[in-house]
Amino acid sequence: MESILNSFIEGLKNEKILYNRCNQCKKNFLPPTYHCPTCGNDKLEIKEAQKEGTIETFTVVHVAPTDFVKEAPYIVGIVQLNDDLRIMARIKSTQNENINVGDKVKAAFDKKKQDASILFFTF
Amino acid sequence: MESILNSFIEGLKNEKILYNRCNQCKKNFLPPTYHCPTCGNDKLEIKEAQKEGTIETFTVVHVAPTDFVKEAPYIVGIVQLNDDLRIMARIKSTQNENINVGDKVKAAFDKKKQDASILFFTF
Amino acid sequence: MNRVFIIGVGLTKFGKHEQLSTRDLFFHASKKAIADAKIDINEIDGIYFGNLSSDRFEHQAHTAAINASNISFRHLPSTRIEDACASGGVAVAQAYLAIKSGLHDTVLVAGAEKMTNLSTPEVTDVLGTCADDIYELPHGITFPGLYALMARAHMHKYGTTREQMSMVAVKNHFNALKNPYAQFHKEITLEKAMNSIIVSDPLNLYDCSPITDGGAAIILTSEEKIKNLDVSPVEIVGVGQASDSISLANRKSLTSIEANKIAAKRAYNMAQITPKNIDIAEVHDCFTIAEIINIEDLGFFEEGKGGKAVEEGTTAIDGDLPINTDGGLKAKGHPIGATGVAQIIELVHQIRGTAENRQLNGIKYGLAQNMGGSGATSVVNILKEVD
Amino acid sequence: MNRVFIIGVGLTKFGKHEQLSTRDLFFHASKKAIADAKIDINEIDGIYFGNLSSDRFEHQAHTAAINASNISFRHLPSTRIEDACASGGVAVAQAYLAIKSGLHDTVLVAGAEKMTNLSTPEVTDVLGTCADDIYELPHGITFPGLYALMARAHMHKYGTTREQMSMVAVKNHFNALKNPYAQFHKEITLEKAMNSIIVSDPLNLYDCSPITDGGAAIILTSEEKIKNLDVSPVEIVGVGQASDSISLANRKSLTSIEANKIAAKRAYNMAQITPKNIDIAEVHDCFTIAEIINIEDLGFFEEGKGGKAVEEGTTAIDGDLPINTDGGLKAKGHPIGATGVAQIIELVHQIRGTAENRQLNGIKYGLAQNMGGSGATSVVNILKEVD
Ligand SMILES: [Zn+2]
Ligand SMILES: [Zn+2]
Repeated sequence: MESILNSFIEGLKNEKILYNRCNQCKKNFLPPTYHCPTCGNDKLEIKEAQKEGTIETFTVVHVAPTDFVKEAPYIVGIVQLNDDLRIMARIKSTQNENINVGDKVKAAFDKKKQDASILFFTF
Repeated sequence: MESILNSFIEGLKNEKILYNRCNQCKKNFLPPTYHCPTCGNDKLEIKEAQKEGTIETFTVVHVAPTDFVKEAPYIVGIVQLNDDLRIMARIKSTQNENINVGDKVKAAFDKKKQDASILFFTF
Repeated sequence: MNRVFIIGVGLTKFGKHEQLSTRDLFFHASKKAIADAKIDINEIDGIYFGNLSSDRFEHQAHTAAINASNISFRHLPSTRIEDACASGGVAVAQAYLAIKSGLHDTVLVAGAEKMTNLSTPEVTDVLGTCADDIYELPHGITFPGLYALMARAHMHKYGTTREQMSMVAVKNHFNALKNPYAQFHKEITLEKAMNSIIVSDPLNLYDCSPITDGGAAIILTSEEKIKNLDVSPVEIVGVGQASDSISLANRKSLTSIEANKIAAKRAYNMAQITPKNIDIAEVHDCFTIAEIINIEDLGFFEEGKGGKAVEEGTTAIDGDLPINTDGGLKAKGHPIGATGVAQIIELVHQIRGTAENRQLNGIKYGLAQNMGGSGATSVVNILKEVD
Repeated sequence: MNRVFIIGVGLTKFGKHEQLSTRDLFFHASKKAIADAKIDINEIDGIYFGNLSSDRFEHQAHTAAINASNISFRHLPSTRIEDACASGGVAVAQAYLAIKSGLHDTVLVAGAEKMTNLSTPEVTDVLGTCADDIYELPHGITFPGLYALMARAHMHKYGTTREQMSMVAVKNHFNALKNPYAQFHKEITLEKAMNSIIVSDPLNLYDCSPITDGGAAIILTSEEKIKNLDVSPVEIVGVGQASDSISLANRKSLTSIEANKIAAKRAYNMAQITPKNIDIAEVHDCFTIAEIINIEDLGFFEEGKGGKAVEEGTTAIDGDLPINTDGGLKAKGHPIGATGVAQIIELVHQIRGTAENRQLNGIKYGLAQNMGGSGATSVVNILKEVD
């Protein structure tokens, strides 16, 4: 058996944001899952999301967890991609002060990382 | 509010094995507790157990937890004190091979420790 | 079917208890609840215990059994419930089912958490386990951060203001002044609440609930049993629980919490009432924006109007719908496993008339909403005065 | 009152699953159980999840909500149960109550644990949290150590032998040969079992259950619902749970487990049967001595005669009372949260006739006994063939 969780991370390593579409009820799932949680269908299409989106919300983290203290302050946002898919990731910008909800951003990939933080967004 | 747990450890620091006796239903509790779990009485007498007892069972720990690896193999036993009270503690002996259930042991106190391991038994 | 009643409540002081462990917090709260119910220890048939993580805070799992044997020698069935910060409210719901099913007559439900023995970064790490370790935590997000994401979305969509969020903090600190069990007894000004240090923009320190040690316990019993008792029972008439993706980005909305709406609907349906029937509510204000979102999700105010309701004083202790009269998580404190049980205790006091100098008049229905993580678990319990 | 039935079961292979997390293990087992029950995903009303410590093993709490949203978008109430190694069996008991109470019709109960990603000392530390952190762990005791203390006491009091303990291991390894889901498929000789390395004297490596990843799930439903289904249901007729001091030295006996006796009595009373009615049992053989003590505590054999019963073959798969026909924790594996659910699955297979090449004839009543720590929690579930 293989973990579906790994397929998402493997996708990021290949610079792809993978998601599923259920061909029965047409729902989209990001990250990919084993079966459609609406209808139970497990023949799900694996698709690749666009690498551009808009910032739906963001925060500037000042009080960071231990492992991230050196990076603070930093921005974490939720970005709306195509097909009504949303994803959380860092937003990296040299102009922290001028970010707004609705701004267009594009996906970038930090191949030195091994987890979901491979993905981040930039302007 | 003070923790009843601390009173037991404080007792060990003073070379005392403290327990409770319920003056309503005459039950004994070791370690001390806040109220009698049989009748709910919370006016419990604090008493001091004898410092001698007999080994009711013991084990020689060969595969030890990380923090205790350097001490292995070592003996942990359950000792029967007076008033039908039992207590777990290390049994320290130079002759590991010759320990038997029923052996008489006496309490000793390692003041360098800060937790229940202050107490151990020797021959 | 059996009806289920609350006949006793007990709380420890919330705050920092250097000397006390979870065992102590459980015991003190439970002993008080048993005394308040005027029952004998041997009348209890079972125990439910809400706790997030003694595992991490105190290197101790299997706490349900420890607590059971400390309170009684009768080998009571004892079960720990963990649904993140909703553990306490879910424990109440489980105890309700145990009585409803006919298995038990009288059940002790307690929640406790010992948190202040760890450093703030360590506590942040433990609480972080309630968010998604695969899809969220690698980005360096925190709980203030997750609620900040919701806050900004809410501000953007509805025009909710920074002032309105701070007004939640001011209100709850004010309410806590009259609650002797609250962690803080410190009135704060709007100016002070608005200008505290930023934790995760747009949330500042006064938007966040504190790190707290505390225990809370209640006694539930069946209809049959209350006949012989010398106490004022309060009935549990509605129980609703719901879940969602723990990953915020994967949820339907960023400005409301779907699990709240569904849990509330389930509870209202069981109680056969609507939000209009509720006279008082305890809601899960782990962050000020959470209180604003929750009072919308529960149907008290239209979506986007929660901030306005706070601003207009509707949710103040002397308003039309008093919210968090005990100070809420914000000012009473938030010992995770105890929180959902403590909410019920405030409702019991207000309904039966033992809320002392914060007592309100004419409280018939009270609602408690307790949620886990950024809203992936929500549990709503509705209490009613016994006619 | 409502009667409660098991209509579907699902297991993952037990063993080492490098690629899989608890989420995966939950999902695979649950999906199989749903398929086995031949129900639609949307017929499930609620979820109970038994898990000891994803908190420690995977830095993830709030797992009930994660699992619920992975299997269904219907915002199911989902509750994690933790009672140490009895978490799975207690989750089954809670689900039983949820249906019995009338709140739910159909409930998914799953247990899972992902353990092999940590090193053996780390796993030992996590499991250690099920013992008493204040009164036991400071002495350097371990779980093999706690059961070794019981083993020596049992040997001293009753003359139970080293051979008899090894015979439990030999029997359970033999049974596991016919269980495709078992971790080990390796017949062992008595000589090999007796001469493996000492872990905590008098227990050796073959007296101990292994570190395992695995998931198990079952579907429970009400009497009303089974009428329309195309499956062979098995009824849950007895549920009993009990607790005790988690500190071994503070318990009444070192040679029997009081919580077992009381949980069993409660379950037998509910089922209105005696131990003589039981045709097959799954008991919690985390260590070989535990199987010997458990079969005495459950009333199958007199105190002190458990070792003899094993020696005489009474508990072998072709004996009068087959114990752990699936290989038990010892050879099937012991993924903590899954264990209690997996025990139920073996009973369901044996009762409804789907145990394949280990199928026994004439099994009417099956009993599962699942315990936590060194016996501070015990839960007994009794299953019955539907006439
Ligand atoms: Zn679908
Ligand atoms: Zn007494």
